[in-house]
Amino acid sequence: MDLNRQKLLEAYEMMKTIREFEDRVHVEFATGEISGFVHLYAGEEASAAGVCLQLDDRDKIASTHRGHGHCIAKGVEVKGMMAEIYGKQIGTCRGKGGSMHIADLDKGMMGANGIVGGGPPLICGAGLAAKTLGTGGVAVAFVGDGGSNQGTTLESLNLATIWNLPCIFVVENNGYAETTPSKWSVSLSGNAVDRAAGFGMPGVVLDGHDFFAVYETAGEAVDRARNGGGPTLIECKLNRYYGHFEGDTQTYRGPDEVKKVREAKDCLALFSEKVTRDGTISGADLQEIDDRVMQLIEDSVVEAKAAPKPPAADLLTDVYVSY
Amino acid sequence: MDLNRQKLLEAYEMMKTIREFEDRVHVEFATGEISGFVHLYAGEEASAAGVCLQLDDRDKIASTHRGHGHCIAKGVEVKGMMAEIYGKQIGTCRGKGGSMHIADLDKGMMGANGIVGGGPPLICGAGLAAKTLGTGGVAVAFVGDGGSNQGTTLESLNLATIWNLPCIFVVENNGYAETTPSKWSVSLSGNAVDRAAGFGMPGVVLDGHDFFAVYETAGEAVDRARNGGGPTLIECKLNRYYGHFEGDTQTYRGPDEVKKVREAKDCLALFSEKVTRDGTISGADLQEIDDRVMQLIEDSVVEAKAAPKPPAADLLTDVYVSY
Amino acid sequence: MARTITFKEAIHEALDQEMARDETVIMMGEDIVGGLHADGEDDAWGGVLGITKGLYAKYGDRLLDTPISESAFIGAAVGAATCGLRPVAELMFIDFMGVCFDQIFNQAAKFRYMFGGKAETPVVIRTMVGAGFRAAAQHSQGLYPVFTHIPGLKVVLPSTPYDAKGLLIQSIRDNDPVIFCEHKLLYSIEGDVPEESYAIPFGEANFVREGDDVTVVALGGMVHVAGEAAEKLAGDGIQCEIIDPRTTSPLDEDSIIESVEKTGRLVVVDESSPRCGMAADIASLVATQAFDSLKGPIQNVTPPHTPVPFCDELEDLYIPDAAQVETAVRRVAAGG
Amino acid sequence: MARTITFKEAIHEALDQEMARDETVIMMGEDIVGGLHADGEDDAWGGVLGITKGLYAKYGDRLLDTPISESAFIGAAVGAATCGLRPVAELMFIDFMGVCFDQIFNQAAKFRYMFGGKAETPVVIRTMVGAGFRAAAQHSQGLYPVFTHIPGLKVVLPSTPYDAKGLLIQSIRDNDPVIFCEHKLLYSIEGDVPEESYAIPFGEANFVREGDDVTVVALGGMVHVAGEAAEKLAGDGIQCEIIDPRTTSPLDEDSIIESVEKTGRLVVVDESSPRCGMAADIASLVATQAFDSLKGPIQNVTPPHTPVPFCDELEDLYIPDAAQVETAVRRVAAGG
Ligand SMILES: Cc1ncc(C[n+]2csc(CCOP(=O)(O)OP(=O)(O)O)c2C)c(N)n1
Ligand SMILES: Cc1ncc(C[n+]2csc(CCOP(=O)(O)OP(=O)(O)O)c2C)c(N)n1
Ligand SMILES: [Mg+2]
Ligand SMILES: [Mg+2]
Repeated sequence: MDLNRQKLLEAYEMMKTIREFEDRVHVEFATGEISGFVHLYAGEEASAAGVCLQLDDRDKIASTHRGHGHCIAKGVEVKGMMAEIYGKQIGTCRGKGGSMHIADLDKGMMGANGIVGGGPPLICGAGLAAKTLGTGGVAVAFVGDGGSNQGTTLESLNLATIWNLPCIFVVENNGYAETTPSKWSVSLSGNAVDRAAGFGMPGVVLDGHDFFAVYETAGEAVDRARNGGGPTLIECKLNRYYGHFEGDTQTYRGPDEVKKVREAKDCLALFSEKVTRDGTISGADLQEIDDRVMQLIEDSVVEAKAAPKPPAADLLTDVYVSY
Repeated sequence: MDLNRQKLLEAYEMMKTIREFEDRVHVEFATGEISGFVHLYAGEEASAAGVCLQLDDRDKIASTHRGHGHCIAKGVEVKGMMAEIYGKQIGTCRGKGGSMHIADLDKGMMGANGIVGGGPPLICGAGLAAKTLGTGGVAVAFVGDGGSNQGTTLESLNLATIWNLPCIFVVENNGYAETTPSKWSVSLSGNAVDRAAGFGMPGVVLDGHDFFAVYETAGEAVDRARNGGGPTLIECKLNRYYGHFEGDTQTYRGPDEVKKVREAKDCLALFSEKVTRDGTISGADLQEIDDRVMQLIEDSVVEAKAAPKPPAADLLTDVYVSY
Repeated sequence: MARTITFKEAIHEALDQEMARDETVIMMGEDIVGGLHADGEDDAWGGVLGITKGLYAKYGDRLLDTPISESAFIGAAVGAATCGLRPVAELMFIDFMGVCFDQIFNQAAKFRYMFGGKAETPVVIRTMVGAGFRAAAQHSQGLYPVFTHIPGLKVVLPSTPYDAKGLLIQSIRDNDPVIFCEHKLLYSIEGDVPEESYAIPFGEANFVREGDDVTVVALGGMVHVAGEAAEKLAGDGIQCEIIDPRTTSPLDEDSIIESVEKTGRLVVVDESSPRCGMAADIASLVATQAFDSLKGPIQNVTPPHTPVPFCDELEDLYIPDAAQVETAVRRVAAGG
Repeated sequence: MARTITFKEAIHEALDQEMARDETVIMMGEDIVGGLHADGEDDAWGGVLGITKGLYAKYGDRLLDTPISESAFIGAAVGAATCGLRPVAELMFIDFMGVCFDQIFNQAAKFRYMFGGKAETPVVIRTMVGAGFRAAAQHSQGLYPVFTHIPGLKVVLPSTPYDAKGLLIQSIRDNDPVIFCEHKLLYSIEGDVPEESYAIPFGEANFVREGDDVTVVALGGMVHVAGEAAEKLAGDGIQCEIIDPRTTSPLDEDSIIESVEKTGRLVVVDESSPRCGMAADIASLVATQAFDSLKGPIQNVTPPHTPVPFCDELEDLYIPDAAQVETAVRRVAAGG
C-alpha cells in the first residue's frame, strides 16, 4: 500500500473531520436549531475515507441520505456543508437542499440522495461518461444494506457488468435499515456481497472499521475499473453510532450494542493505535490534527449560525437553466 | 416421477394445444384480422406444461407478454382466449384486454403482463396470501431472460426469501429479449440461475425443451414451497420459434438458428419420441389428441371470428367495482 | 362516544378496528413493526412516526416488515389483494412512488378493466404527503394529482381526525385500489372522533363552512389554511363556503357545482404542484360545467411550479398560506 | 431545402444531425441498435419501430443497447448528463415510466434546484405515447400530464414532421431534462421538412389555423383531428383558431390567452386522461387568466376516465374524434 506518512495524516484528518462534524451536528440538532431529517455517519468513517482516498479529481461518487461523510471525504467544503444543514444562503446548495441533498458536482460529489437506491443508476451514468469521454475516471456508488435491496441498485449491478463500466458499488452494511436488521433483510444471510457473482463481478467483504482494509480493497477495485476491468462490489461491515436519524431512540438495538462497538471497533481508535504503535506518527501529530479539526468545525457552526437565510426570491430560481 | 399414462397424455395434449394455438394465431395474424402486439410461445411449451402440471387449483401463476402458453397450461379456456385475441365480447376479458392481458383469476392465472417484470411482485403477493390464509397453495412467476434484469424481479427474489414465501420463479431463457441476446444481457454469462444463491434460494438450470426435466424440477420446487421450504429459481433454457412479436423479421438471429432448433430440440418431438419409444403410448394415441386439438383450435377461430365485438357501452364499464 | 384524539391516533384506531373485524386485513411496510428481526425491542418503531405501534402485539404476523423494495412489497400487496386478502401497504412517503408506480398504476389500477370486470383488487396504500416538515424536495411532495389522473385508482385526502378514521375504514372495506394520503402536518391535530367504527363514503365532500359569497374548495392541509382565512374574511362581511372534497377520485363534482351556482365565485386552494394539479382540475370542472354561474375569474392558490425547498423560510413561502387565500377571496369577491 | 418526409424520418434525421454535430450526444435504449450482441445482423432493428436504424453504422459505440432495466439505464442517462454527455435515452413506451420514474422526477428534475443552481442535466428521454395501435391498457397511455406536473421537467409533444425535427434538435441542445413524446400514430404522416438542421424554441405555440370564432387548443395527434373538424366547420361559417402548444412544459400561455381574448370561446382537445390532465390544465389557465374574455363555458374533449381498451371498436370510441370536436365547437359557438 502506498500509504506514506503524508497520506496517513490525511486519512486521519479526513476521518476525524467527519467524526467531529457528525458529533457536533448531533449536539446542535438537539438544540432545535437544525430542521429536517438528519442522518449521521459517525462510526462509518473508515469506509468513506478508505474509498475516497483512492479517488482523484476525475472520479465521481454518489451517496445516500447518510451523506455527510462521503461529502467530506470527496472534498466538499465543510463550512458550506454546515451552512447547508442550517439552511443558509452560503450553504453548498444555497440552503435549498439541506442535509439529504448536499452535492458538489465540481468536486465529483453527485449528491446525497433522499431516495434509497437513487445513486447506483446515476453512477452507471458517471462511469459511462468517463468511459465515453476517455477521462480515465471511475465512479463509486455508496449504498446501505437497505439500499442493496432496492431494484435500482440490483439493476445497476447488471448494467455495470454488461456495459463494462468503471464503477464500484460500496455497500455500507451497518446492520440496519432504519430498524430493520440486514441479517434478515439481505437474503437472510446479511451478506450483500454474495450477490456480486450472480451479476458477474468480483465481490469483496471486509471489516469496514478497518481503514487499511477498505483502502487496500478499494485500491484494487479502482485499478481494475481504471484499466477497463469493469465493476466491483465491496461490502463494508460496520456500525452507526447514532440513531437512524436524529431523534431515533434506537430501542430496537441490543442494550449495550453501540457501547460495545464504540469500545472495540472504533475506526479512529483502531487507526490511531496502528499508526502510533509503529511510530510513523506520534500522538502529538494527531493532537495537532484534532485541534485543527475542532477549530474548523467550531468555525463552521459559528459561521453557519451567523449567516443569512436565502432571500425570498430564491424560492423561484434555478428550477430550470432556462424556461 | 408420478407420470402415469393419463398424465403423459395430458402433458402431450397441453403442449400440443399450445403449439397449435400459436401456429394458428401466427397464420391468422398474417391475414390482418388480429390487431395489436402478439407474442407467440411456440417452442417453449415444455416449460409451461412441465411447471403447470405440478400445480393444482390452489396455485397461482403470473405470466408475461408471451402469455398464451401459460394460460393454456393453467387451464384457461382456449376458445375464450382466441376470442380475446380477436377482441370479441365472448373473450376471456370481454375483448378489453387482448393478447397481452389474458387473465383468469378463477383458474389461478393472474394475467399475462404488458410490463416486463410486472409479474414477480404480484406472485409474492399470491404466495403471501396462500401462506396467510393457509391454503397450501404455491405461486409461480414466469419471467423471460430479459425480465430477469428488471428490478421488480430482482427485488421479488429477495422478498420471497426473507418472507419465506411459497413462490417459484421460472426464468424462461429463450436466448433473446426482443433482439438482445441473454448471453450478453444477463450478467454476460447468460445464466440467470447464478443469481439465486445471492438471494438465498436454490437455483436449478435445465433444458427447457425437455418436459421431463422441467416437470421433475418443478415438482421438487413445488414440494419445497408447499412444505414451508421457501422459494426456488428455475431457469429453463429454451427457444422461441417465431419472432419477438408477429411481424418481426428476426434478422438478428443466425441464419439457420430456428431451423436447427426445430429439428434438434422440438419439445413435442422429444416428448413423443420418448413416450412412444417405451411403448407406454402409441402413435395412434397421439394422433387422436392431435385431431382433437386441431378441431378445438379450428372451432375456436371460427367462433371467435363469428362472435360480436363488445357493445359500445363496455368502454365505460368495469373501471371500478363502485365509483 | 366521541373523544378528542389526534389525526395520528385516528388512523391507528381505524387500522386496529379493521384488523380486529376482518382477518383478511394485513399490513406491510418498512419498519411498520420495526425491530422485529433485530435484537432489541420488538415493535420498537411502529412505522417511522409510530402510527402502527402496538398493532403487532395484537395481530402478530399479520403485520409484515419489508425490505426497501417498494416494487416488490407494494406489488405483493396488489397481488395478495387479488387472492383474498385486504392488504394495507405503507409507502412511507408518496415521494417514493417513483420506484414502484408500475405496480400501482399499470397493475392494480387496470386489472379490473383489462380483465373484463373479472378482478377485484382491494388494496390500500397509505402514504405521507405534503410539505412543512423541512424534509426538502424528495420528501415533501403532494403528488396525489398523479394518482388522481389514473383511471382505476381512488384517492383519499383527509383533513381531520374524524375524516381520517372514517375514510380509512372505508378504504379498507372498499373493493378498489385506494391511495390514502396522510398529510404529515396534520398528524398532531386533534378532533372529536367516535370510538365506534364508522365509514365515510367516497365522493362526498364535506361542507366545512357554509357561506353565500365565495366558494372555496380546499384540500388536505389547506382546509385549515382556508378556514383561517375565512374566519378573518367573515369579520369583513365576506362569507366563504369551504368545501373539502375529501376524496379527489371520485370527486364530488355536484357539491362543488352546487356551491358555485349559489356563490358565483370560486377559489381553489391546494398544496400540490400547479400544472395538471388538483386546483387546475377543479377550476376546469367549474369552467366547463358551471361557467354560467360564475361572476368572475376563478382563482387558484397553489405553490409555485418549483420543487420544495429545504430552508424553513423558503418552504413557508412555498406553501400557500391564509394571507394568500384571503387575497384571492377578496379579489374574486370584488370582481364580477 | 425542404422535402416531404415522414415524422419517423424527421426524428431519425434530428438524431443523426445532432450526433454528427456534437460528439457528446449518445443514445441508449432497448434494442435501439438491436442485434448488436447476437449472431445475426447488427443493427437489425434500430429500435422497436426502426427509427434509429442506421445510426449504429455511423456512430458505433455512441449507441448503447440496454438490458430491460429502465431504472438503471434511464438513471445512467441522467447521471451521464451531469458528467458532460448529452444522452438521449429511449423509454420504449411512456407506459413503462412506472419502473423508472424516480430517476426522472426525483433525480433529473430536481438536481438543479436541490443543488442550489449548480447542476445542469441535459438529458432527453424519447418515448412513444398515445392510443390507436390496438396495444391495450399498458402500451397506449398519454401520461405526459404526469411529467408536465413535475417542476424541473420540460415536456415536448410534436404533431408534425417539421416540429418533430426542430423540437428534437432543441431538446438535445437544451440544458434541462426533456421528455420528448412521440405519438405512435403520427410516425407515418408526411410533411415538409428542411434538410438542414434547425431548432424550434420551447414554449412557442404553433397557430395551425387562424380563425375568429372559436379557439381550439389541440395537442399531439389531436391537432390533426381538430384540423379535420375545423375544415368541416369552416364550411358552415365557423372559423376555428387551432393552437398547437407543441410543448406542454413550458406552455405558451400567452398565445392561448391572446387567442381567447379574440374569440371568446375555447375548446381543448387532448388524448390524455381527463382528470388532472392537459385539457383541465389549459381550461384552468383560461378560467383564471382570461375569464373576462370568455363568452361561454369552456369545452374539453378528452377520452373518458377509463384505461385504454384493446378491441378496435372500443379503442376508436375511446380516442376523441373529429365529430366530437365538431360538436364541442358548435356548442361553444352557439353559446354565450
Ligand atoms: C425509496 C425509499 N424508500 C424508503 C426510504 C426511507 N428510508 C430512508 S433511509 C432508510 C433506511 C436505509 O437503510 P440503509 O440503506 O441500510 O442505509 P443506512 O440508513 O443504514 O445508512 C429508509 C427506509 C427512502 N428514503 N427511499
Ligand atoms: C418495463 C418494460 N420494458 C420494456 C418492454 C418492451 N418489451 C416487451 S417484451 C420485451 C422483451 C422481453 O424479453 P424476455 O423477458 O426475454 O421475454 P421473451 O420475449 O423472450 O419471452 C421488451 C423489451 C416492456 N413491455 N416493459
Ligand atoms: Mg444500513
Ligand atoms: Mg427472452
